[in-house]
Amino acid sequence: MFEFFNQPEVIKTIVTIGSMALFFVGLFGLLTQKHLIKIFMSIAIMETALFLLFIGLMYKKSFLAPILSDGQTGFTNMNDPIPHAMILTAIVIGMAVLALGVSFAIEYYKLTGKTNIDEMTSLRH
Amino acid sequence: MTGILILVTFVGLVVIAFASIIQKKLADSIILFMGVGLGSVILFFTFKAPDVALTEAVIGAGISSLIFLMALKHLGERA
Amino acid sequence: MSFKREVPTTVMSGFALSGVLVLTILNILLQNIPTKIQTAGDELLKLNSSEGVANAVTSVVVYFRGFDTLGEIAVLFIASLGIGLMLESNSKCDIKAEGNFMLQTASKLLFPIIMLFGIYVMIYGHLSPGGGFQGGVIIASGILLLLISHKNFEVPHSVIIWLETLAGVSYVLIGLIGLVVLDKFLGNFLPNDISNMGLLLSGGIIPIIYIIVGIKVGSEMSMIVQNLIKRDGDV
Amino acid sequence: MSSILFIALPLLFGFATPILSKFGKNGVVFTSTLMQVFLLYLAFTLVSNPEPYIEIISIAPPLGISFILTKASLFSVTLFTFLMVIFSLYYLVHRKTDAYQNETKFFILLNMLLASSIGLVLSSDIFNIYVFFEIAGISAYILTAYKKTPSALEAGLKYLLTGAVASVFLIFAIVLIYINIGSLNLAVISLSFDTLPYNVKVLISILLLIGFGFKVEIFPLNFWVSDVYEGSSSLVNALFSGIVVKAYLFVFFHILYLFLPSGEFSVFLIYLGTISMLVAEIAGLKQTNLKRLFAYSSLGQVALIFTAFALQNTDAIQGALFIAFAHSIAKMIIFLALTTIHKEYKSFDIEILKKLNSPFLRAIMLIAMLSLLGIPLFAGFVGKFLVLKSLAVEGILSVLIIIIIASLLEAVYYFKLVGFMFEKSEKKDILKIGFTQKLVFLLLAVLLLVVGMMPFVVSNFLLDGANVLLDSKEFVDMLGAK
Repeated sequence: MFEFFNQPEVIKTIVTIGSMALFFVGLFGLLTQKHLIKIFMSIAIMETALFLLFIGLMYKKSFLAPILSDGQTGFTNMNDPIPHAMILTAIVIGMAVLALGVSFAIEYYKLTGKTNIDEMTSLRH
Repeated sequence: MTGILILVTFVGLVVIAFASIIQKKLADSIILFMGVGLGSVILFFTFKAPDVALTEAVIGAGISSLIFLMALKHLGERA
Repeated sequence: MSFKREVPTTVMSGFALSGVLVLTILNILLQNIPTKIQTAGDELLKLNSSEGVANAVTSVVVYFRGFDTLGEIAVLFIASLGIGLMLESNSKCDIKAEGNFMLQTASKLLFPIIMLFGIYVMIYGHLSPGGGFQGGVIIASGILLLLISHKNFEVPHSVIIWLETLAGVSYVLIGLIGLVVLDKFLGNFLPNDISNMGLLLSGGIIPIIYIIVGIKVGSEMSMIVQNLIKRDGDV
Repeated sequence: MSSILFIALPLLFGFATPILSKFGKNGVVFTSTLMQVFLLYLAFTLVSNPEPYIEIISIAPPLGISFILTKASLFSVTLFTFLMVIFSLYYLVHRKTDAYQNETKFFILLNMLLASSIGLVLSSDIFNIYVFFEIAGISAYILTAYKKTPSALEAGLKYLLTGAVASVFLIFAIVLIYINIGSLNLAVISLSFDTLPYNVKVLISILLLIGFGFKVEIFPLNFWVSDVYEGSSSLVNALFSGIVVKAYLFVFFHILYLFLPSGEFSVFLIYLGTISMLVAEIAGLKQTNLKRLFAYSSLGQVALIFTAFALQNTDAIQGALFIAFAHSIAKMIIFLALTTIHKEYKSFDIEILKKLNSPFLRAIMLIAMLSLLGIPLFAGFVGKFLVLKSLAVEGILSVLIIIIIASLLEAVYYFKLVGFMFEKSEKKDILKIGFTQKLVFLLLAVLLLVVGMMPFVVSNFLLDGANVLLDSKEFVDMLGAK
């Protein structure tokens, strides 16, 4: 019974549906939440979903991690390293933007006492 | 086993993420968000991406949660 | 969490809207699950044997796609600059609570181990999972431990500035040396023999750059962490 | 000669600044300006002898990252460097009386903005473009919130949130591209993009449009723009509408021409741009804040450039490059002039122009506004004329009419401003402007006039640029993709 879930197509389907469900959760949060921190959290969840989609769809079950370890002679039968490198970069960039946004939010709260985006209206005329 | 593990982790991940978004208390929400990071670490490891898993563990689950906790400390509990 | 809450219409419409959007995307993705294709990564794997680096992800991050990493360092650099700009408080009132005895003792015990682990992850980045980013952040988490346990501890600001400046400048300079020597920015101009694969001294400039990245990330993350924590008290 | 220097030198300078600042603030400011002048000199030497040039990073093109210098990207690089030099020269005088806090950080951000804008234009790798997209974005967010007033922070937060959402969609598009094509190189993607299933192609295009749409300020994704312009200082606005938007516009259409050379969605994009222009000009009519008013005017002009690029033929693209050039310079004049005015009168209200007592500044602003309107003899006219001509040739009359109506609406509020400026009412003391600043304004205004009266000075170069931009085959050959 477990064998059914190990087929590559089934794994890819699971990954697609699962990460899109996670993306949905993030998008839902982005559209409905009003607290600044919740919005940053939603964006982080959306990004995580995309990273999972990418790594999951490029994943080949019979292949190894792209690191040469004892007993291997060449870089064959390994998973594609480019998605790993890209996601590495994207995770760090996402974190940097998040930290910057939170610091903006902290300073904004300190000056005005607001954390809700619906209250950010001083620039509307 | 791999397929089942991926399936179960994804289901858990989506449930935790949804709970984290709709939670009224910000503190609960942040703790659940850490769970999202942790779940994705498991998945990255299953997908044979140890580098990404390590990065997600220290940054996605570690530093991001710290940033949110600090925000909670400064911004207060009103969600 | 009570389930009997009134659900506002905005939430309902947001749910419906994002649901429709994601279902559309999901439908397209499921219809076109990619079959096996020849990717650029597979060719890089073949090329990778000539660089003498055991961890293919490291050689992609630092060498083949090295400019992304330079950009990423720049992103962290300006983000840390921006956070410092936002959160620097004019009034220094650090009435932080002192960590209790347990925390202080444990932090003394753990700090060297965390540092050692961070440096290990950083230096062995071209041989095993890990590298500059992860090692740098681990070191920053060690600093975080000291910050929460010791009231008077502060990251030595001038040392951090020197470290991050030297690291950033030498990264670009290594790239420019590659441009002069090999006519390729970030070219690998140091000996990178395949026979040394798996040794600590292998891979030419790759481990050097990853250590530079680690120093830069470590110092910037430490500053970010300190800036976020030090604003305690003045609430 | 190497195009990488345009990115490496500002980055190097940015990284080194924390130590340089130990030797004094003036040192940082002057070194930065000198470096930018050197880059401008480099750009001019390249312009005098333009040859397509490919710069390899680490590894040869189809696999690695590379930078491509064609006439089109050289135009953008020169324009950005020139505007940044002008900005620095203006700031050199401005800082004597009204310096920014933490000036060294300000200069780091400026140089990062320059490096990333140039990187966006030159890069030939879509993930590298994403990285530069983020660097430019983050520098812009911090510059917006720099003054740390409530309104600046509010604008910064809005900018950051929209930017973060935009980058999520951009990552999504890149992920789908790599999953389906297996490469990040623009040339390889360009070759196999057409073979993708139709659904996937449309999905990727829409995701790219959303991701870049936030940044190229296209309706309905431009709700944040006027707030950001109002919240940030007018000095920084000059950079936003002069450099940042232009870089995003250039790279968006560069990618579009490569991915969809046959122009499948161009009709949709043309109407999108036209509607954006109309909406922006209508909204601009009732503004009473000068920064906000010029933000809407920027939106309108950018939408016009968007429409012209979307037409996807040589004449229109040449026109678009012309408008981009004229608009950047004119907006630089306007926002720098607003900064000078604000320093004296401490207000951005539209009524303040009545009190403005400086014949020089009034004349300069008049020239800039006339150029923005596209009056003959000014640089803006040539571009608008080319765009309208190619619209007429293509026979899309509805768009032509809407653009003319929008231009008339723009004229209404510009002439209101001109009327305010020359109205006879009690004027304040004459406004003193420093010699260097006067020189800067004069240089920009003369440039507008010279290009307007003798468009042949640059038109051939821009025509070649438009041809290169449109010719995806040549680009693919240069990158050596199979």
